[in-house]
Amino acid sequence: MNRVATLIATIETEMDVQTESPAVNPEHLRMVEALLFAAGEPLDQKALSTSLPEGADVPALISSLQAVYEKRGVNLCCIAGKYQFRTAADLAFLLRKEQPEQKRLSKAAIETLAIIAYHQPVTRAEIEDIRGVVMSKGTIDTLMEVGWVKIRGRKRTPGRPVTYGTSEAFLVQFGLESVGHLPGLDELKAAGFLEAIPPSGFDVPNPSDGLGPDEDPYEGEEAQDLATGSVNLDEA
Amino acid sequence: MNRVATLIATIETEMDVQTESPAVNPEHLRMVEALLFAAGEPLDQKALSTSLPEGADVPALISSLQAVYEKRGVNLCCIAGKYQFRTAADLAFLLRKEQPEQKRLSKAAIETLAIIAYHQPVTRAEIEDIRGVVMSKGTIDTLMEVGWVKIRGRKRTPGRPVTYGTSEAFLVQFGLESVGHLPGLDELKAAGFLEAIPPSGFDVPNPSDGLGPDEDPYEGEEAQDLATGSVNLDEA
Amino acid sequence: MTDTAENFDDFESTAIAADDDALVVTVDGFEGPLDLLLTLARNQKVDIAKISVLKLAEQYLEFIEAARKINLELAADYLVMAAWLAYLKSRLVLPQEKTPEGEPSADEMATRLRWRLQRLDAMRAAATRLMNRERLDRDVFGRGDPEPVNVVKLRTYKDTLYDLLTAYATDRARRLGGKAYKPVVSPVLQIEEARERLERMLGRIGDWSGLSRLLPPDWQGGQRRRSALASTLLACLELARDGKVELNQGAPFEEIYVRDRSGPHAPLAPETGA
Repeated sequence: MNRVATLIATIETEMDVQTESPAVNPEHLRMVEALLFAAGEPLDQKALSTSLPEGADVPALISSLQAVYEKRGVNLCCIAGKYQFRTAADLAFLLRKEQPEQKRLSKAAIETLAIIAYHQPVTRAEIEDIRGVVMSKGTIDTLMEVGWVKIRGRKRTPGRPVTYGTSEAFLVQFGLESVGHLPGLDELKAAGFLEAIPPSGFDVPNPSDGLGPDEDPYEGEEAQDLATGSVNLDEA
Repeated sequence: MNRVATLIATIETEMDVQTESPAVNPEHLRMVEALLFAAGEPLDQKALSTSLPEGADVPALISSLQAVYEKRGVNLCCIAGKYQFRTAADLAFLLRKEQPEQKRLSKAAIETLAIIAYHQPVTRAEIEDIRGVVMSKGTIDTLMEVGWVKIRGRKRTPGRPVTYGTSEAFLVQFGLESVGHLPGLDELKAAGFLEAIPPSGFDVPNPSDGLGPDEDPYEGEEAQDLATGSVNLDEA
Repeated sequence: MTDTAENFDDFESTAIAADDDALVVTVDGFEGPLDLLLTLARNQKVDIAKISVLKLAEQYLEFIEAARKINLELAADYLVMAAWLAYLKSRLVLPQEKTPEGEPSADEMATRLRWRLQRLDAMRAAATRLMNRERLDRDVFGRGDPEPVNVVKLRTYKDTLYDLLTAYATDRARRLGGKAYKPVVSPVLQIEEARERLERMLGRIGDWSGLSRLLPPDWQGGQRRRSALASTLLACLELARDGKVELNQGAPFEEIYVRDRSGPHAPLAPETGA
């Protein structure tokens, strides 16, 4: 009687949840479930509470629903601060599909993407410093075209270079709650690999500190990209 | 402790299912759940069993899953022998969003409406005679759909054509107490809608929503049209 | 260095392959000098943090030398790195050398190089981990058949009583008052037609025939007659100019008489006041 055992385990889990979070309205729970199931895209708490009756405890409903679905074939995931039902990761073998060809990235692009993700906000020069090579113009273009990388702002250093960061689509694609949840982030931080480049003077030669031969200054017509890219100058 | 009560109820349901159908493999249950969730269209038992491991008891899995989702915000529905998760019918209102939209009547429609208002009860032929153009079928349909025009009765003339008049919704929209409050010739002149000397043949009748002298109330086979057209027989 | 290939498992091409003595050199597969250094470092099979920078520098310089021998074109940054490593090497092998003021020691420079290699290595590992995550629409899936929100349009109309009255009074008045001008197309007997007809009649027109009797029989009455009369008169005037007919009128608005001059008979004075 596997089933009963599972059920009892479920109850125990539920009871735990019960003691942690306040009792939730079961009708509200159904509604959140329906809303999240129906929507193709991740929904944030605000979107949920707009559709729910006044006074519904959205955070409690979500954590309750997450607990209900925790062991199921479908899980309620937190993606980019929003919530979405997704098939359980361990069932990937059952559902796996080949990625469409256009999203196959070059080695350089993958490496650049990782550096942007972990080091953001990061300038082109900093990416080149880490990779030890001048970047071809196409690399970041490809990442921006796929929609995973965006221009965040400009660094308050001479030349005011633009800074890159990852987009929400990146978080959605890789199933991340936020960039703070990148795998191995803490280890990299502890090892000091994410810190700003130490003062130069005794540094290994950089591929290019200034403007690369294939690099144009950022200006004018791209101003709109900046505006849409949730710029955070403070971090620069 | 609503939650616990719900849970106990769930267990009881589950136990019932348990006794009815053979024990199902909980891993298989997760797989069916994930497959049905991710599928872009309803899946039949054959499609499911192709994806599932050898020997999975698909009918039992489905009925077990249906029982699990029976009271939930999402149900496992069977449509034409295929299975699909759908939002629970009673939560359909969550997926409805009302969007206000402001429109204006077409020139032909408002002119027709005005003629119906002033000349009611009026037949289609009479409207065409006053406007001097043949009316397109859609014009009166639109006005009836909006709910401002209704069929009042039939004229006691050969062919017994239907007569049109205005509804209560019309009065509400245009802020009129009754159709008798529509401004007369002198008032139209005073308000500047008409020149001091209107063209010959310009008559402004005294509209009334009472039954005309040569008009019969609308009845009989058209009762169904009446029902849809928000027509008010009491007034006819 | 026979197992170099496995160090490139993430790379598309094997950039360096070597047996114990000879290096086979190509820079095609390397993403810059740091990448080359990292590959060489991995070949030392020790923790990068503890790697011998001196040995690494020697391997790098050897590689560059070999590349030059086969006239391989090397990007400038490979050469800059080579120069820097040669300098570092020279300082590393002269341990007694005093570090000039404000300049890092050779050990510090070596440490810094190790750190950069470690960092690149770590970022590559992170990239691999990132790409191996369960990715949406490849490994994990959202709802395959989402149920879209039904947008119900709540239609309201902006039309006001003003619009209604305008439609009734103004538009209707305009329709009644200002009937559109429709030109009346009158029947017209062309002058050429009238002249041709008269020319055919020449020789058969009697002495001093009334013009009204010469009109085409099917152009009698109303508009048609007026047009036929005018055209025939004009045709007669043309014929008179050509000397083919003579015209006579007793008084204004009286009948006009036409006399054929093409015939043999001598002209006679017309009776006036017919």
